[in-house]
Amino acid sequence: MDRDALKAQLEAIIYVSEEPVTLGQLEKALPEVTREELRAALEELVAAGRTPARGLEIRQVAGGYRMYTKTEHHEAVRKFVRSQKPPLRLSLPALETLAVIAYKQPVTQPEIKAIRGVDPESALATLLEKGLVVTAGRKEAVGRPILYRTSKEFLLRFGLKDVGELPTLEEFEELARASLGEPETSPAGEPPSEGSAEQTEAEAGNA
Amino acid sequence: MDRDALKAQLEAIIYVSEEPVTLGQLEKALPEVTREELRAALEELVAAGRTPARGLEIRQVAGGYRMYTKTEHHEAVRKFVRSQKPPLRLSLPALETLAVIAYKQPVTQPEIKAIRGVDPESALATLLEKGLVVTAGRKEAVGRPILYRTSKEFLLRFGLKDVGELPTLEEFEELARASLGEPETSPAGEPPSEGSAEQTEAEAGNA
Amino acid sequence: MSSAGGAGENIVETHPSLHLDAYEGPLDLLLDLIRRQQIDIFNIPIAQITQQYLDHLHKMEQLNVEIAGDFILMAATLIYIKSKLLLPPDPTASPEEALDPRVDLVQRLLEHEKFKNAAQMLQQKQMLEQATWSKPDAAFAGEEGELVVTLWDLAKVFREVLARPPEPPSLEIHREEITVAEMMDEVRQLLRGTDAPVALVDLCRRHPTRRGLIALFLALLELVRLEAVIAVQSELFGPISLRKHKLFDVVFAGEAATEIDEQYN
Repeated sequence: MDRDALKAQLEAIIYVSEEPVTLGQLEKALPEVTREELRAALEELVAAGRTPARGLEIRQVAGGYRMYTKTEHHEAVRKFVRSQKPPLRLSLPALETLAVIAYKQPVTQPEIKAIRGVDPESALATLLEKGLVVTAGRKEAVGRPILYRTSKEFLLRFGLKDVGELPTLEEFEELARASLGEPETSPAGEPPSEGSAEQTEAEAGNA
Repeated sequence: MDRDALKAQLEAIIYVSEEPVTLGQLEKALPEVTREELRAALEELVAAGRTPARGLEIRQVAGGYRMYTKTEHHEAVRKFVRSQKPPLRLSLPALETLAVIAYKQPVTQPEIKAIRGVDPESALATLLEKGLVVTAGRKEAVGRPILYRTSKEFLLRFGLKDVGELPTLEEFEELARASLGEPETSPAGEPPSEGSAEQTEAEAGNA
Repeated sequence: MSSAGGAGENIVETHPSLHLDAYEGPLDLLLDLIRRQQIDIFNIPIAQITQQYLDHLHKMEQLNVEIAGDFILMAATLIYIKSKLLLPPDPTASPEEALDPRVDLVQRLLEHEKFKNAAQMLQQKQMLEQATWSKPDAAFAGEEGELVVTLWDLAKVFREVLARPPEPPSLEIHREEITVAEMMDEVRQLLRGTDAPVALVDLCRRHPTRRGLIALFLALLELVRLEAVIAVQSELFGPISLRKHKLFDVVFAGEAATEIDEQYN
């Protein structure tokens, strides 16, 4: 393997590794390369990171090599990351609560609880905080409980013009049934979709 | 900011970002840099990745820029990846349904069925479940059927800049014809088949 | 037209052996028949292809494979095209009607094939993509069990919530504060989707506390009075069960439950 190819390979390996990569690990992974070659290539990689046009550098740390962004760009990086709208991530309890609100709105906390069987209090707080749900006055009932409905942000996030565009349960029922009844004809041994496993877990955590 | 510093900063930002970084996001984060400067710097970054001594490259995918290891190192890299992305296994029916959606989007279930000759229910459910396909409102037609389109996840999983990067269907037609040495039926330059007309219609309905 | 006749008796000998269950639909089967025999798709020998197609359906029947309606419909289409080709051209027909009856089918087959090719291309792209890594993938693995959410997830989750069996009563759950209105709502949830009777005993078990039972009793009295629910006992001292009554929907459409609740507060 020529020096360039080796450097490229090392760079790729250090990039994907979560932990600092040690010389020993690299020797094992690339048995056709000598320790000296490795060391020399790594040194060149480290040096290459020092050029001003590079925003990443490889540093020796904790007995191994690891990739870092350069300190001088931290401010820019931090600013950028902070300005990002991360993809919508919700825990399963929050998702369940959101689903109930979306389909039953406007709805009160006791009503959500009755449907979910679990008090939605903390999930509601999350949804309110993320701006996916807003309050919609009070219900004319005992205790005048607060009503909740989905927000404009909710519509934006899910690409809906209005809540009328939500798929009806019947529509998805058919699809879901088809996917359950008819096992995928894909190569056998496909594990059950990660979704359901995660779910069970989250549910357990939720109890 | 000089070109080198800008490139370094962009590299650092792209490295830390979870999602492909769009030009628009960069413009907002770096207001002192013009769009042209950004574009030029990004192009140089992309080009720099192509040199043999680099194991990482910056690619345009799903509407933004993202850092990847190069394909040629995947053997060596695989040993070091802790969290592998779960392999995307799709059955042939699911893949074909995905192809129809990718090319005809936004498209309804009956429209998919017309093309495939089979009800795509179960395939559609799989694609929705895997997040490769998302709903896109409803078509202004009888029954207001749900429209489907491909997701960002689809672009990411298939390494596409955008759906426009897909080869045209006419190219596939020629491919099929060439392989069989069949005579051209339609005069060259004929507008694409009814497919695209349908699409326009669906798009209009969606608006 | 000539193709409709005996174009290829010799090909029938080399009848392609096909795996019947491998076909996802009639277009798939038809396209495979044509491609395997290297038949010119723009000049399909309809008689021959129709025969082969029907043979396959017969085989499927023999194997007790359930033949989808789509396959039958295609058989009918093929036979129709065949018969049209056998007729002499109608001199009075408009130019449109005089078109080769195979044209529509060919268009559909070509369209279908295009997408089959596109699917293969996608698969190749995906395999290539799988050979590269982007670092923040690690983050996608789900921080603290959180999910990236689509509309599909939302609808699916809602279905699951609705389908979830009510939780069995547990000592930790304090249901004492349950109100009559909530209890009425619970009865409504229970009976809403079904006309089947629900055993009163089961309902009572869900509310083992004194206050819960009282609220349940009051709620049931009201519901029976309003004719939303009927209590049935098939024999003396037999089990009592509850069923929807004629005013079920009417009562629950209004605010009756809350009004009643207020009386008890």
